[in-house]
Formats: sequence, C-alpha cells, structure tokens
Amino acid sequence: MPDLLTLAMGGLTNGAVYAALGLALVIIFRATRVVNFAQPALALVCAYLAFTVNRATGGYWLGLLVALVAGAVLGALTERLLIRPLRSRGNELAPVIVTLGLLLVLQAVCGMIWSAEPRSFPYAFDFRGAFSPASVFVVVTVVVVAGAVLLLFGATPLGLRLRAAALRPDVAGLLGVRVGLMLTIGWVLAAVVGALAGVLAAPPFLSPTVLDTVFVYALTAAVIGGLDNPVGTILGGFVLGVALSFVSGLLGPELVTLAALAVLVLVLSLRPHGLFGSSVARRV
Amino acid sequence: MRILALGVVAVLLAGCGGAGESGDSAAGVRNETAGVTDTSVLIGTHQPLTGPAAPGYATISKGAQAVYSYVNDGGGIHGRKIDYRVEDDGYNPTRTVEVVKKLVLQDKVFALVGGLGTPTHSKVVDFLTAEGVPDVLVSSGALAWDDPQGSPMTFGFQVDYTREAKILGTHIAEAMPGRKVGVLHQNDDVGRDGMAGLDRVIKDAIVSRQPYDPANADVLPQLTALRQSGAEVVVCECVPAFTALAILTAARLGYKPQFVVSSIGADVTTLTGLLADFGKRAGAEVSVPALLSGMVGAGYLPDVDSDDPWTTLFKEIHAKYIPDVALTDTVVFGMAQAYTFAQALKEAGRDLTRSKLLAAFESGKLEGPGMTPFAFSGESHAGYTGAYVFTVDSEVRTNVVREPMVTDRGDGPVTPAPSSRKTPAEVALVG
Amino acid sequence: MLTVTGLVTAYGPVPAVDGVDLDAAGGVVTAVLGANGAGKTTLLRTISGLVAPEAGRVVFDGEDITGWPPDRVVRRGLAHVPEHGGVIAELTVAENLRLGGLWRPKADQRRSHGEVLDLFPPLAGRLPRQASTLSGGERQMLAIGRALMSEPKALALDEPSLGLAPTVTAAILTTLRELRLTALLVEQNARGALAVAAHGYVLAQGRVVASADADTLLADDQLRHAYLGF
Amino acid sequence: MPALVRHLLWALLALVLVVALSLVIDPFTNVRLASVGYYLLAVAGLTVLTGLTGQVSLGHGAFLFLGAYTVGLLVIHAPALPIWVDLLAAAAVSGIAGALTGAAAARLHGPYLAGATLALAVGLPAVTQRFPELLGGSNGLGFTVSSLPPGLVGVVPTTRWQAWVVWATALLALVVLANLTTGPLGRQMRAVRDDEVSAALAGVRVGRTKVLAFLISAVCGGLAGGLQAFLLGTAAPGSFTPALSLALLAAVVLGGTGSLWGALWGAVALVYLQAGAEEFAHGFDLPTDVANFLPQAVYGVVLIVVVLVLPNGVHGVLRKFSRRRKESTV
Repeated sequence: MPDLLTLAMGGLTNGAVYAALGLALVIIFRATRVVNFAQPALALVCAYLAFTVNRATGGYWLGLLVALVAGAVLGALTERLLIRPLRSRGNELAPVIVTLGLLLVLQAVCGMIWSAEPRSFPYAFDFRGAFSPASVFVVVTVVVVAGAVLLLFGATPLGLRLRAAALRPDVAGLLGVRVGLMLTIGWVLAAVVGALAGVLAAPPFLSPTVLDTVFVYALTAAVIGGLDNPVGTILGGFVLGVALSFVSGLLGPELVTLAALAVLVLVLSLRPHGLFGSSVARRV
Repeated sequence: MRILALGVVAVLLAGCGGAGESGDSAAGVRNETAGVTDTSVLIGTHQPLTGPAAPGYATISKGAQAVYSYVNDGGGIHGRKIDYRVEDDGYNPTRTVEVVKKLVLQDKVFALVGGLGTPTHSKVVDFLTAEGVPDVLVSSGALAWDDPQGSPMTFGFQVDYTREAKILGTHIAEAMPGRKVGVLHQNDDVGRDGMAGLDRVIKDAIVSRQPYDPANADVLPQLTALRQSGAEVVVCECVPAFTALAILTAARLGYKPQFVVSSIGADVTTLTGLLADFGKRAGAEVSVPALLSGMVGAGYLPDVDSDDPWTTLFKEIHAKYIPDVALTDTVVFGMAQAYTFAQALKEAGRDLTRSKLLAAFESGKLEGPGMTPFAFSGESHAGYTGAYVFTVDSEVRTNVVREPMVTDRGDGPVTPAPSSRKTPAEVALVG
Repeated sequence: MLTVTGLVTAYGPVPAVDGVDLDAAGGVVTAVLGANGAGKTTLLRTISGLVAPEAGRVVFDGEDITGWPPDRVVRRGLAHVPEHGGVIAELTVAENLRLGGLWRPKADQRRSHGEVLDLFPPLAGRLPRQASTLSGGERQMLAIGRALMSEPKALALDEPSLGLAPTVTAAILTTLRELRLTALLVEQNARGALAVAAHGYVLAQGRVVASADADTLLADDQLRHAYLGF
Repeated sequence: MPALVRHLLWALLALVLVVALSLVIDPFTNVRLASVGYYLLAVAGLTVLTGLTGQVSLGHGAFLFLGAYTVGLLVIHAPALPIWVDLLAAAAVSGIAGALTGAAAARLHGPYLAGATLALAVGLPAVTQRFPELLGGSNGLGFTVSSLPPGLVGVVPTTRWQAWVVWATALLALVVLANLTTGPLGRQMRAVRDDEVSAALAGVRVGRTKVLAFLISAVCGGLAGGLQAFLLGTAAPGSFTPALSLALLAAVVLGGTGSLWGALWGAVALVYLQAGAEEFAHGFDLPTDVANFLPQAVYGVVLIVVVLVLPNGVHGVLRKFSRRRKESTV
C-alpha cells in the first residue's frame, strides 16, 4: 500500500503553488479578459531577483520582499506598455501573442543574466518531514493570500472599483472610477501574487524553464475552476496538485501530463466554463 | 528547362518504391578533405545551449572551446587551427537534424565532434553515415554508437550506461552484500541501459524500480515508493539535477538510503553547488556534507580534486581561458573530449583526410585523459570501457574506493583496468 | 450651467454630431429630441467624455471640460446615466449604488444613500440582491439613484424611458422634475420629455434643427410631424 | 475563371518557382526551403482555424506530432508503402484526431479552448513514454525515408527532391484549402467567428462549422508533421513541445491572421528568424549566455513589435503597400 498521506501532503504543497499562479491568472483575466501567458516569466524574473538578494544577504525575507516589489513594477509596466495599446483593438489574439512574446523575452533575459544552469534556491523553513515547516509555510501563505485577495475584491471600495472596471469599463468610468488605473492595479496585484508563487515554486532549483510546467498546471487549475472564479481556481489548484501527485506515485510520472489533460477534458465536456465559472457569455 | 519539366513531372508522379525500402547505398567516406585547409580544420557539434537539457550540459562546449583555444595558441595540430562551431539544438531532435544538416551541407565541417544526447544524436547518425562524415566522441552513454558495420562513421566517447552499471553493481554486491536495492532511473535509455547492467550483476537484490520524467521535477512520489519498498541502497541513474533532487527529497522524507550514483549524475562539484544553499539558510540545518557524505559514485575521467597530471593541465587551461566558468566534471568532460579529438587529429597525420581520422580512431593508439582505455578498434567503436568507484567523505572530498575497472556490455567479467596511461607530457599534443 | 459650442464628433469619416450648439440652464430639464440616429447619444457621450470630439467646446459650471476623461467629468459634478441605465448586472443593488459615489467622504455617501432610498423606495428592499434580478423600471431607478449618489450638479440622461411601461416612464420623469436638478434629457419619447422639460432642442443628422421652449415645441405641429413623429 | 482552376494555376506557378529556386541554391538551403514548405502548410491550417473561425488553438503541435509519428511508424513497420500513402495516412489520423478535438472543443470559448488545447500539446507527446517499445519513449523514432524514384538517383540530389515533394504536397493541400475557404464554407466560418448567434440565426450550423474547421486544420497539421518526418527522418516527443504550438500561432499572427499569404510569411519567419538571429549571435563576440539566449529574445521582441505596430501582420503591410501603389498608378 503506497504512502498516500505523504503523496497527499506533497501534492498539497505543489497544488498551493498552482493555486497561487492560477489566482494571478484569474485576477488579470477578470480585470482585462486577457490570459497572461507572460505570467511565469514575470514570476521567474522576480524569483531570480529574490535569488540574487538571497545570495547577497544570506537571508530569505528581504529577497521575498524584493520579488514582490519587482512583481508590482513589472505588472504595471506590462499593462501600461504592452496591454493598454491593445485594449481598443478588440482582438482576442493580440494580447495572447504579445504576452507570449514577453514570455520569450523575459525567459531569455533571465538566461542571459543568470545562465541556464540551475541555481539552488532555499526554502523559507526546514523542509524535512511529512508536514515540514516549509510545506506548511507554502500552503498557509497561499491560503492567507487567497483569502486576502478575496476580501479585497469582495469587501473593500477598491475591490468594488476593480470589479466594476473589469465588468463594465464604460459604465465604471461614468461613475467616477478611474478605469485605466484600476486595470493597472489589477495587473500589479496579479503580478505580486505571481511573484509570490514564483518564489514559493522556485525551491529547490531555479532555472529559466522551471516555471513552465507550473504555469501549465496553474492554467489547467484556472480553467477547471472557472477562469473568472478565484475560489474555483484555488480549489482547482489544490485538487490538481493532489491528484497529480497520486497519479505520479500510483501510476507513473510519465502519466502526469496526460492525467492533467484527461481531467481538463472531462471537466470541460461537462461544464464548458469550468466547474465554478459563470456561463454568462460576455462579448468585449 | 528540361530538368525543370522533368522535376515537375517527377514530383507529380511521386514515388513508386516504398518509403522505407532503402537501396543499399555503399556507405563510406566522402569528400575526404571537406573543412580542411592548410591552416585550419573546421569541426562542428550540436549542443543543448538552451531548452530543457541546457542546465548541466551547456558548459560542455565551453570546456571544449577552451582546449581548442589552448591548442590553437600552441600553433594548432600540424599547423592547423581548430575552428569549433557549436550549434544550439535545444535538445529538440528536429532542430538537431536541421543544424547537423547545416553543419555538413552548408558549413562543410570536417567532422562532427561530441554531438550531445541520445534522442537528438540518434536522428543524425544515418545521415552522417550516408554523407560520409566522421561522427566521433558522441556525448551520450547509449549503446547505439558502437556499431562499426551499420554506422562506420560513428564513435562513442563516454563509458556506456550498461558497462558502468555493471561496475557499480559489482561494487554493491561486494561492499554492501545482502542489502535491498532500489533504482531511481530516468525513463529513457539512460535508465534502461543502466538497469540492464545492474540486472547482469545484482538482479535479485533489486526491490523497486522507480522511473522519473525529466520534465517533472517532483520526485517525492518516487522516493516515497523507494522508502516503502525497504530499499537500503538507492542506485541513481540520473542527471545531476535529479541526483540532487533525489537526495533533497530523501532528506525531506527522513529517508536515509545509501545513494549510489552513475557517472552522469555524480558530479560532486555540481552537486555541491546545487545543494550548498540548503546548509546556510533559513533554519534548515542541512549542510552539504550531511547530504553528500557517504554517497557512492562512478567516474571515468580524472577527478577535479585529484592531483592527476591531466587535472593539473585542465586546471591551467581553465584558469587561462574560462576562469568565469566553474570547473565541474561537466567542463572537464568537454575538455577531455576536445583533447581526445585533438590527439586523433595529430595521429591522423599532416595530410589530413576523413579516412585518416577514422583510421586514427581505429588504431587504438588514443590514450587520453580518461582513467580507462577506449575500446576503439576495427571491431568496436565503443568509448571508455570502464570506470572507477568513489565515495564522498565528510569534507565532501572524493576518495577512490575501487580502482578503475573495465568490462564489456555483455556478460563478461569486471576486471581491473590496465594501470598505465599516458600523461599529457607523453602525449605532447602541442609545442 | 452646461454650454456646448460647435461640437463635432465623428466615428470614422461621417460625423455623428456635426456642429451642435446647446445651452442647458440650471435647475431645469433641457430635452434633446430626435429620431433614431440623429446623434443624441453621441452628443451625450461626447459631453461626458466617453468619446473625444473633433472640434468644439463643452463648458460646464464655468469650466471648460472638453476632452476630460469621464471619471473626471463626473467628479466635477456632471453625472451621466447611459442608455439602458448601465446597471452592472453581476453586482448587487447595494454595490451598484455604492459605486455611484465611492470617491466622496463616507458621511456624504451615507447621506446620499438615505436620500436615494427615500426617493426610490422599491430599491430599499432589494439591496442585497443581484442587479440582474431587477425589473426594467427598477433598473432605471437604480441607474438614476446611482447617479444621484455622486450628488451631481447636473444630470445627463440617455433615454430613461426606453423599454419601460408608460406609467413607469411617467413616474420616473416626474421624479426627475421634482428633483429640480439641472438635467439634460435625451429622449425619443418627445411628448413625455417635453412635458417635464423647460426647453427643447431637436436634432437631425447631427445638427440642431430647432431650439425653443418646451411648450412652443409641443405646439409646433409642423416640426412635430417632420422630426418627432407624433 | 473558376476558383479551382485559378488556384491550381497559382499552385503550379508556385511549384515551378520552387523547382527553379531549388536548382540554384545549395543543398542545405534546399532543406530550409522544404522546411518553409511544411511550416507553410501547418500555419495555413492554423490560420483557417484561428483566423477564419476564431478558435484560438495553443495545441496545434499535437497534430504535427500525430502526422510525424504516423509516417515514422509506417516507414519502419510497413516499408513497402510509398511515401504518398504514408502521408495520406498521416492526414487521415490527425484528421480524425482533429474532428474529435473539434467536437470536444465546439462548446468552448476563448481562454477555455486555449487552456484545453495547451494541455493537449503538453499531454499528448507523453503517450510515447507509455508505449516505449512501439513509440520509442523519449528517444522517439529515427528512420530514413527513401522516395527518390530510381530513375532520378544520381541525377537529382536528395535534398532537392525532398524540397519538391514537400512543396508539391503542401501546394496541393493549399489549393484545397483556398478553395474551401473562398467558398460557402469560408463565409460560414467568418460568420461563426463574427457572431455565433447571428450565424446560427442565418442558418449556419455553428457546431458543424467549428468541427469542420478543426478537422481541416488538423489535416493540414498532420500532413505538415508527416512532411517534417519525411524531410528530417525523425519523430520524437522533444520536437513537439508546447513551444512549437505557440510558435505556430505566433507565425499566424506575424504573417497576418486569416490569410494564406500571411501563412507564407509566417512560415518564412519561423525558419529564418531563428536562423538569422543565431547567425547574428555568432557574428558578435558576445558572452556565451547572452549569445545562447539572443535568438529567443529576438523572436520575442519581433512578436511584440509586430502585434503592436502591424496589427494585420506582414501581409497587411504588403497589401496596404500594393494598394497604395495601385492607387498611385491609377
């Protein structure tokens, strides 16, 4: 009998990271109806910055802080310089390609600066044990951050503005909401959450492609959960993490990607907008 | 115009014969002196400089280039400078075929040296054979390179995974008798060929075989299964990153097996670099010595820590040409490979041709930086024939526990390697 | 209160608003009438900053607001209730209301909130419900109430009667007059609009073709037949 | 002139041009020429799906994967079959897969479809790991396709012949594609893209049109994969990463979405942008890490700039240019 508890705990930790990166995708999708394919690269840059700060200071927390700040700056720049010019275009494909281009550029820049060699990236706490402090930190952080994001959206004036700007930018403007600023804030918020996900996902080894698979599973989680539903996405991330850990342990690691595909096909054939997504088709 | 019309008609009537039936084209060297001038020789290679295999392998060509620069600064081989062209294939077989075709058809390289990877290089062997281009010192321990009849242009370099696993298996059988053995292996020929070697020696002791997928960095499920199988010894047929992941994951599970690592994943310098940060940081008192000490590994090139004369030479070259790159086993790999090739060029003589280069390899006169002899002869194109076994001590230094051994890839015995090998001074490549 | 001079707005090569001059006096309703496609909605959208004009000026409360972004215009005191109300269906009624005056001090928001609920009692009972559950009339009340949350100096309304039953329309328009706000009312329902308006403009193909007191316009049969269709 | 005849004449002219070009260029440039040919087909198929029907697929590499493995398996296990039968089989296999994918995807919109197809591109190649005996595991399949008619051996160099076969097949498929997309089916596709509800009200069978678009583009993808296998003699999972799928989509946009001419420019960019950037990187004495990653960075920058500056891709620019010239001559 395989050690299901250990598999579940390992899966939960992976799932937390999928959930966090998925949440970043959802925030941006809700704000601008764009799936941000550059998300893993933005997070990667932040993780590498954290790595550099860690190396210089020998600590963990300053690096994390730098990563979060860098995430905010990168998110704002991306929205202002690359996404905003496309807003009036009404072309679904343009932002996809622009964010893909950004993904390539940022990954390449990371490779140029930090090389393709894997760099060891520390855990926040001791990583040993089935319920290691490091794993608990990852899971708790993600749950707390997700809760904070939900609270921000649901119960604060800023959250109301963000939602209004995302849902009906024209109307929101007429109500005194600075729509452009809200979209930027949405990207900033998402990039900060993404940077956190990057730092949490980086250990033990950081390399330019390390977040690619994390991103694929994060997107899978978001699609399963419903791209405009943060709660669904977070649940989707955790469930996917545990499920894939079981698949790897019980059936074989080569089946993990196929299993993710199977779950996705199953869910989408039953519910084309994910388990918790709203089926209100909104043409933008 | 006639040939144009002929072409159009031929295309439209495309193909009468079967696509898979290849006519028996007489394989043999063609364009004897392609890439050769009086003052230079152009060689090429395909390497994963980007993409999934770049971590760990992107520095091989840096080491090789350093040796070629050293040779060229010493006047070259028979007055010829070696022009080394590295093409990035991203570990993508399609691109491998494209860049190798470019090297052969457009750049017209004299030889392909050290093309890296089994999935990649296996796709160009037939092409190189058909084009009559020497394809030497392939950077992979697969068995396929040793096929003098089918692929007369191709020569291996590193010890193949099966030979090496036989030697490691022998060490386990003798040094750890009666212990239960688990295997963590990459789910490709690295793992399959390695397990074939283990099975020749310690099949009955193996209690669990866990594959890992290089695209999936989470090996917790695999280590969990190994722990549950009761394996006291874990043989790692892995690349360095996954050796490190396995060691860390075992520590995470509180699982303390005896790790036995094949040469491709036992680069202690690289492992130390990867694991260094877990000692210093954030409360986790997991020092590199605690993680690595006791690890058993295999090697076939001189150890970076040793005072072997070859190591001394490589350190000099490293310090002069690539001081910014950490001197790992991977870099030494590239250096040894380049040195071996330069040696073959010298052996081939002043009037360089492709046939003479192949003859130089088959002459059996190449004795290189490696700790065991090459198998090169008319009958065998296999590279190094064996390996030594080392352990890592509590100061993360390597200690040889089993002097170089040689064996074959079949059921032959494991025997001590001949103790004599040439020193750099005896080879006297330049100057 | 609101003065528009020489306003030109174009989507592509054809101007939708073509040199409009208009003056909305303070404290009364000014109606803008015209057939479908006459340029009424574009005129409002230009005034409130949703589209940028090619030429002309918009002066509101003594300040030139031409080309201001919509959020700045509403903060200056000119609220715009768009066609169909622009209620955000995914938000609750309470959230929709709150959105109207979020930038104002908390106390002011609370006061306006009470006033709006007093004005439109049906909303009070439906605060926690999704706006999508409201009837057409309730949505229009919500839209106007939401605009009032900003305590505007002037209100621009785009077809508040569209799709509503005549009694509901009448109730809404009456409320509007009772508020004694400066209002610019765009309507196809000319009779209803002129009943509450002090002054009326008639637009056709982007130009002002008539401007007169509401009573005069109501009495001008020729004009009514030509442009207003009743 | 009926569209079919016109398209056939264009294709014949193009083939003559390709053959003429192949005679004057060196063997390796012939390989590149052939690569442009199969990429052209893949990108053209994707532009029908994404450009005409509006379904964004991030997993088109999966169909190339199927085509390449079909040809590889047939060459190895049924060596007596001529290459055109292998290619037809590749088209059929990925066509079936495309119809299945299309049926599953018909209800999906925008990002949901994108996510599902991306998962397809990531997941499908893993099948090779499950059946290593048949599909070669991560090493994949290696083989040599010999198709040179006996009469031409020694007369026509292999690479030139390969370029001819690739382009002949690709152009034939493009004729079919052009005919389909300029006819009623093309109008239905555009109607579905612009507004599904109105299309349905106008009598277009939306679901059927979407599935058909997937089928057509999968057939093109499968053929392209088959041609790649024919040309390069390899079918391995490492060649069909999500990066390939994303590069194909990028090529669609680079060339100009929805246009078969755009597909040509996209294919040229796919082959030559990478090569050009590598030459560029080789040409300077850059630090190794910078040189290694320069081609990727250049590709990314080109994508961003094209989308921001040339919304209609290269073809859009050329069309504008030619229109302006026509106007100025009138």
